[in-house]
Amino acid sequence: MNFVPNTKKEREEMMDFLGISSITELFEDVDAGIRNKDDLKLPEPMSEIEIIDYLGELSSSNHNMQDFACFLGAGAYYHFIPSVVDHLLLRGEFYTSYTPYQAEMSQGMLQSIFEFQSMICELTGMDAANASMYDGASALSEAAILAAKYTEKKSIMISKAVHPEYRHVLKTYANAFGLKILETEMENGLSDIKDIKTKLNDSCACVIVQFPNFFGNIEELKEIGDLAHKNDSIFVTNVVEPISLGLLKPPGAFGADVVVGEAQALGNPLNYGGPHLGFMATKEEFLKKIPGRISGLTLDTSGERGFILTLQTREQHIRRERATSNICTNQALNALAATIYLAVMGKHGLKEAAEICYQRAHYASKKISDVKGFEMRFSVPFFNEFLIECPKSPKEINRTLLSKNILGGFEVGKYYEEMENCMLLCVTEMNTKSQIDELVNAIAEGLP
Amino acid sequence: MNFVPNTKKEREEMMDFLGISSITELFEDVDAGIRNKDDLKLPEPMSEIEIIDYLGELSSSNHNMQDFACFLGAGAYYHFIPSVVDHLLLRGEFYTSYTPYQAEMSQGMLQSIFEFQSMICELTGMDAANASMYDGASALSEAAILAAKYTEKKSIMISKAVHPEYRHVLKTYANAFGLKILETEMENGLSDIKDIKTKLNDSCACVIVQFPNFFGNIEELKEIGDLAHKNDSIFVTNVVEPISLGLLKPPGAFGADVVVGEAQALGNPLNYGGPHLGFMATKEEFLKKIPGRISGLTLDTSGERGFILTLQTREQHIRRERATSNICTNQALNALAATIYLAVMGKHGLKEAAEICYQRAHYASKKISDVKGFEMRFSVPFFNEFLIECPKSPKEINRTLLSKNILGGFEVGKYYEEMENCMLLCVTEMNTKSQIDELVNAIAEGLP
Amino acid sequence: MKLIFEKSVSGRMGVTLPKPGVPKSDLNIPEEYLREDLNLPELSEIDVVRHYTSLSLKNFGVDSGFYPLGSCTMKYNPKINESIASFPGFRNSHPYQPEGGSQGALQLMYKLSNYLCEITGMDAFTLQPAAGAHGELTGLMMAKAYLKKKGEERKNILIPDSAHGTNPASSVGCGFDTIKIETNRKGTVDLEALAAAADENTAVLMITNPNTLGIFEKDIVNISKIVHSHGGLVYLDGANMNAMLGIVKPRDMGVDMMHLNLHKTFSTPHGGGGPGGGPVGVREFLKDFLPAPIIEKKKDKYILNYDVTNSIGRVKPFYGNFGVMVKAFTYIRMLGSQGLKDVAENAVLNANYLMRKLKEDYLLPYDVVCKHEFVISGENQKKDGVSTMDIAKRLLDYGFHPPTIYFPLIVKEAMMIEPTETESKQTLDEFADAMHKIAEEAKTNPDIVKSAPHITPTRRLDGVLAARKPIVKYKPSDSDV
Amino acid sequence: MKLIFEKSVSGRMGVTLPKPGVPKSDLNIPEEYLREDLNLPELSEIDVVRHYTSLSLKNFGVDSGFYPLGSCTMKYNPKINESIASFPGFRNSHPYQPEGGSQGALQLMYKLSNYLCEITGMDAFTLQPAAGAHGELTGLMMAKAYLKKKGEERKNILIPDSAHGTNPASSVGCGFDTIKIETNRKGTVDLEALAAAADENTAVLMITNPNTLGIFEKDIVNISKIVHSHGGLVYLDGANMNAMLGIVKPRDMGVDMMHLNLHKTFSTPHGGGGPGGGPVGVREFLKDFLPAPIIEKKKDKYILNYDVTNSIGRVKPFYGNFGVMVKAFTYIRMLGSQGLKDVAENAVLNANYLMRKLKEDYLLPYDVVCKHEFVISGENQKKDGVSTMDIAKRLLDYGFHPPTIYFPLIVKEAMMIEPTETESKQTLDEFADAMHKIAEEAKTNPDIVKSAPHITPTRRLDGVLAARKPIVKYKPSDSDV
Ligand SMILES: Cc1ncc(COP(=O)(O)O)c(C=O)c1O
Ligand SMILES: Cc1ncc(COP(=O)(O)O)c(C=O)c1O
Repeated sequence: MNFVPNTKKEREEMMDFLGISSITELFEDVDAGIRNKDDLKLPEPMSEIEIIDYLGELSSSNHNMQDFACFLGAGAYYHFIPSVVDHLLLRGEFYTSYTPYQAEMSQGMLQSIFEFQSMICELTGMDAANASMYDGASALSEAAILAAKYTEKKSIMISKAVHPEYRHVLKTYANAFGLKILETEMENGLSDIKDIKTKLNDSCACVIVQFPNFFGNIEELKEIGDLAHKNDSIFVTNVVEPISLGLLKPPGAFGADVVVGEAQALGNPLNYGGPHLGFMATKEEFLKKIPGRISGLTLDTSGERGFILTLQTREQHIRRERATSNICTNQALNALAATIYLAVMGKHGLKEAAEICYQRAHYASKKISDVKGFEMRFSVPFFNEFLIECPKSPKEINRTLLSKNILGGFEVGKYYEEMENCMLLCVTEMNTKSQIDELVNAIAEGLP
Repeated sequence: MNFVPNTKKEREEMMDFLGISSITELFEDVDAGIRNKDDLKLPEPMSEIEIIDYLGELSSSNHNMQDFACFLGAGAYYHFIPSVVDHLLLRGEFYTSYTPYQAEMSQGMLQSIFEFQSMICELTGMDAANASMYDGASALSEAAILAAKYTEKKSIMISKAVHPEYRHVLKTYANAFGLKILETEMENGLSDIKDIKTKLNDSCACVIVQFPNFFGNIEELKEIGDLAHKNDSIFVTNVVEPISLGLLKPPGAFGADVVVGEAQALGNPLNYGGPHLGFMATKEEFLKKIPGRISGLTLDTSGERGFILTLQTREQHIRRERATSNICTNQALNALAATIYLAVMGKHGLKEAAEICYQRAHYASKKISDVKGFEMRFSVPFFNEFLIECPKSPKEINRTLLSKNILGGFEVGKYYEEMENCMLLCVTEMNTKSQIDELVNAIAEGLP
Repeated sequence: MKLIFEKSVSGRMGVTLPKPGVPKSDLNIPEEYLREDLNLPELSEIDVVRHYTSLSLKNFGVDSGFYPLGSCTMKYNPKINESIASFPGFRNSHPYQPEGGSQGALQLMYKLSNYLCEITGMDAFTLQPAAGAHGELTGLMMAKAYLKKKGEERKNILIPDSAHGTNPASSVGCGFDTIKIETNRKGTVDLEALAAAADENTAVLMITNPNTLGIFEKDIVNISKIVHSHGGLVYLDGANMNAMLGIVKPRDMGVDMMHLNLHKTFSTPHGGGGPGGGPVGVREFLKDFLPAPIIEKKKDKYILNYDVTNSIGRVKPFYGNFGVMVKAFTYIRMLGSQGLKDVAENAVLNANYLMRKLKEDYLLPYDVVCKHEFVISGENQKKDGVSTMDIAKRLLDYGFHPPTIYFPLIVKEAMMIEPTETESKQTLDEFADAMHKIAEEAKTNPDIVKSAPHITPTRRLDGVLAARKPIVKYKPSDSDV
Repeated sequence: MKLIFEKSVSGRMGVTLPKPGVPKSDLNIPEEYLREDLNLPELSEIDVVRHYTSLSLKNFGVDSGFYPLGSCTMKYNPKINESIASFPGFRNSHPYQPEGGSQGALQLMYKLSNYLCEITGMDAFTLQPAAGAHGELTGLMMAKAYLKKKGEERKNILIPDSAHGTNPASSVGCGFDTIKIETNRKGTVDLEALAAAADENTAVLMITNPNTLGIFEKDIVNISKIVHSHGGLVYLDGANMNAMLGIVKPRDMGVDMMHLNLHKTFSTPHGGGGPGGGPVGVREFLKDFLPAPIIEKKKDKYILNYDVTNSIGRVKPFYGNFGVMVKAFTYIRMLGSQGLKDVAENAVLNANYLMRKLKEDYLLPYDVVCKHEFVISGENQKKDGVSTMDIAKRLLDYGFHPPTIYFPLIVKEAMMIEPTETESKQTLDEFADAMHKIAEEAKTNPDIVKSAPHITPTRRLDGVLAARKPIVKYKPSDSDV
């Protein structure tokens, strides 16, 4: 199969029109010396029947959260996705279109992007948002760059309670962009305010914390924001589990200047890590510094409301080396999923989902803490993730759990040496009480 | 969840407008004596998360052909369905619409029905077809009724080589409609022409055979049709595995007056037996006798081509007791699936599929016949189903096969006592050579 | 728009299939049985996708907007139904696979029957019938078999004149004669007419309640008594059950047998005309006549019982439109008892609200409280030369699907409007607005109504031409009609 | 059309969720951290379905029709890709689940990398980058790290003036300076200009081949030599690889590193602007600089190797846009070697055919054989006062998506047209027809072009207003702008 509609006859007609007798003639500008001599060494082509078989099997050899009680989160969340989301996403007019350059033919995407921006602003308490970013980590990195450019400072202060892989990505970007990273310590599962205070200096373009942080804990945004502002640094808040914003006050209410993050949790499947959905929202004053697409409201020649990509002079295709960012293709369809998700969940649904997550997570944390040898590592308010200190290696525990079709928590020792015996558990509305009880039993069983 | 959008406030506004203070007032015409006193005794309502869990489990407790090598046919076929079919079927404009009574707003369904009719005519070699029937069996029964009305005769001659459950349904209909069934015998897996000749008489409204017949064998349509016509009976051919028509001459070419059948094989999933897709096609002269919807070509007021439900005076909503049939809701979406399927398979695809079915079935039949004790019961040309005589009970063999994830053939003894040791195997393009080889091995293994 | 055939290009391919992969056998089919040509279209996948995408854009469904087609209960079809029906164990299960591997399906059907019994008060259901009309036929076949068993040769089926066309069509199909019962001025069955018609020849009364005027037959208990007193059976056309869910059980109305339309009341999508589901429920004494097989529970196993003493036999191969049952099951389990009652209440509230609004401009022939639907008449507008057909076509310009028109037959210029519970007050208000505007237009600018529709993909289509010179399949020469 | 917010009705619900079902804990979150209000819309499921269904009808995709947006390779997206990407083991697998339970995903990524190596001649690929521009950044970061490791402080990136905007934007992002290389009259890199610009300060040449004029840089081998001779690296922007599949491997052009756009060349849908995939391939000597983790095969197991000596570090959490990779993998495996070559050949044939047809009415600034796309200019029409923007808008009326316009910047009134191989001759002819008609209209009735579009859901939108007074989120008061 090559998905080429033209038949031999049609090709011949076209060649006649061009006055050539073989398509090869169209490649004469490619030096014979470099042209492929052999066929590509690829497996034999497959028909649709065969590929379904083949990839069906490959897919089956992967864990699939539907078959497990999943307590794994740590930046990728197994939440409920109302079936209406996928039904609408699969409309060809959406997913086979591209960036809405031609506004009059793309009002569907443009309006939905505008709605996405509005919802993100509402969730985060910000004034403006873009159409999406690759993921939470690149959004965070772009926020750091924005801050550095805006303040003309070179240091990025970031808490160790921010998702480790986000910090890795930030480091990669910072290396390239010539920025310096200043990591701040933690204290009882929260960003250590004293350390922030100590380390803050004139070179700090921004202060970045995560809310809830990597350990599910609710950072003291107000205090941190005030410190940042007092230092003339931009206060950036990273949100990776946005369902929490159904329950928590938006970062904007604590003075965040820029809120970035990952919105996979909103209507997007896990997809083994991607595509997920980065977002960036800012206060009004940063509007013209935002990277990426922005849909804006305008009028047409007959005075009717419509939407169009706006402030494009920020972007690479106009401004080239002076663009705010190089981003072009983004995560539009994932943003559409989030938009539809938030529309159908609505005000009540999102609040309720957050409440269920909270309640079930706290039930789980209590029950697990009741098991001898297991202890909550921190004693601060958390949302739906919590760190448990285990009496033996989390790896071993996870292996036992797996044999009972339970996917245990994230082994944080991978990224935090000092927490080698700790496991980060995540509970969502997908985890029933009986799943939690089974988890607790399974954990208790394995003990001496 | 009740899927009711109106809020309490809106309901109150509406009640105010109506001058009532409770919805119950709208039910005062329902005698209090018969009104439900108690709530319905139904299980507690489930949220979407819960119902997915619950029915996901129920679904898993069912065999699913994807997990098996399936050699079961006998009127319901596991064929390839190009994924494009379902993608298009899931467009809400199609599946949430109803019968296209309002032509100007329903050109999508009307044109696709017209295309369906045309494709069915092409496949069967007929002049006219309707928009669909419930299934092959009701189509066959309606054909019998049509013949009886048309000829004003009361006997329906039908071959025992027609699908037994179709004959059961026909019997049920015949009882009600006051028709007499005359079953004719088989000879070496084909309708016994001598028996037909002997039994044909003045009262025979029609002669019905299946092509290929229930045993996969290719009936001698020409001879049977000639006999029917010589007797002034209508010649009805039933097609249950229409993929065969990619390879076989259409019944119309042998003089069939009416071709009915089941088109599930064309793009429709098994669905544990339904919804499937009945069809009826006839020669021109029966056009005004056809039951059900028909889409016809016409013009609009500006002279443009369009489609509209036509010849509605045949139908129950106009003609009531004098209608050609009582059918109203039919299998429109299944017909659309078949239409899209045939469009994407096209001339070459259908031929090729038929060829693969034929080749693999014949390979399988040969290999199995090579196993000691197993024999082809008949020695006549067949398409992709064939009857194997087994050295021990087919039930037992099937049990062994099942343990190896092979779904064996249909145990025809259920309906044909004299064939108690026989198994009807079906091979399609979904059965790879290695599946067939495994089947043969598994069969051989179980032998002494 | 071109037909798919007209887009065909010789040699074009839409799929690739695997190689047969087995040693090639010679075709042992006689030459004269082999097909020579097969004029199916030749297209690539992109052609097919664009063609049917475009066709969908010329179609209107509940997902597109308000669809108050009376008698059809065009309610919203929750997307979860579609997702669940396509679970592989449902979608890809073979009807002849072993019972042991079909426990999920059998359990679902068994339970669904029980839920329907609870909702209607009936004692047993068959899920075989594929649609309402199929259910009617099944029910009447059972009635016939039952009477025959009793040795009675009753010939008549009494049918109110407001009944759906399938009722008389099913009756004669079963070899019965039909007797029309008149509707009285209140829009319900005329008791006297019924009493006069009912006699020892009465096999069955087929009644629809609420009837097709949307009015509840408040004398239903008496009606049933009259029929029963003559030894007849009461058959309920349950297509309008949406208004009655959780409110009243047909059994308590005196009904002996009935069908339900899964594709109406239980929100399985209408699919552009089907598939549907028309389960038939009966009282205990008719149970033995149900089509075989029936699903039973034996210990912890669900089984198919083919041994039904007086069974009329099968009405369908296999077990019915299982895929449709999955959706109805999902719906019932998501709503539960209270949810179903909400459905009925809100359907009735919506209908009454809209009826009252439209009454300002249109004749309301039966001005009583309605149930799930109501019938207005375009007779006022007819005086200005604007017919109900014109009004319907004009509604297309306003972006609404028109009501059912010219039915029931007993109302002149009828418009039968069923808003359903899944529509909001806003939508009803918008529709009422459009209807009001059309009523105004009928007075001030009747031509714009008579020449409607104006903004649909085609202008008004000529039904007479289509019937006079029927073209019902593609022939290359017709393509430029 | 109303915004989803404007359809909200207080108290309306779109979902039900399960009860928490656990003993209730008191909220231990400080009061001042609890949300007071959340002004998300309140809607029912039917509202949401209708809203986004309507919005989709105001959008145009490849499934709707011809979409010759140059540089974007808007080819047909086979539906099977979507089906397979939603297999539960792909869709619902967690990036942190154990490696043992991720063998399917890891194997797929491992093999996909190998296929990409074979197609391009590169020695290793990272699949992390989420899009082309992300790939560019990744590649340049590696170049930077590589040069640094070698102790070289090269500052310059040479970029032809026809390059895509992401090239310079990525370069400065990485702290490089850019030097523009002029295009000669044949539409290719001016060798002399290149020779003049390349020196010991040259870090990288970023070249696109075929370039954005759709012309193959026939001097590519020399070009690479020049850059290499100064110790610079050659980076290929592989966004236009569609024209080269199976024809020539970038490695053989002298390329050291490159990215591919899975969402262009490998037919994963563009999703209205994403998600994409921008894998980066490098030659052996750069392998150590790839972002970690990389996927390796150890005996029969696929593993994630985090230990990459000189790795620039992660550019993405987890492993990249896996769902997109599944689609690209499916595509490559369905096409195979011959199928991929067919793609390139037919893409080039289609482009040349269309170019020649349009040349009759439009200025063709570089009149040479093109590859996957070509650029024409509206300068002739401009003389009649009709701009390229006008022509683009007028195409909407003819039902086509316009080409990319005003790019590349070196062509005045540019229209960049990429038909792709999945379009048929008929479609190209129809498009050429429309373009011809517009050219005629520009002469005889320019106003109809200048005031276009006429039949789209909105008329021409005011971009200046949008930028001058930016409104980028819903506020109740703006709703009636
Ligand atoms: C009142 C009534 N009875 C019977 C039927 C027939 O049902 P079906 O179309 O499912 O055969 C219908 C629907 O069309 C109906 O509205
Ligand atoms: C030539 C070229 N280079 C780079 C890019 C950037 O790719 P992406 O949009 O995936 O970031 C594009 C596409 O827009 C392109 O056409």
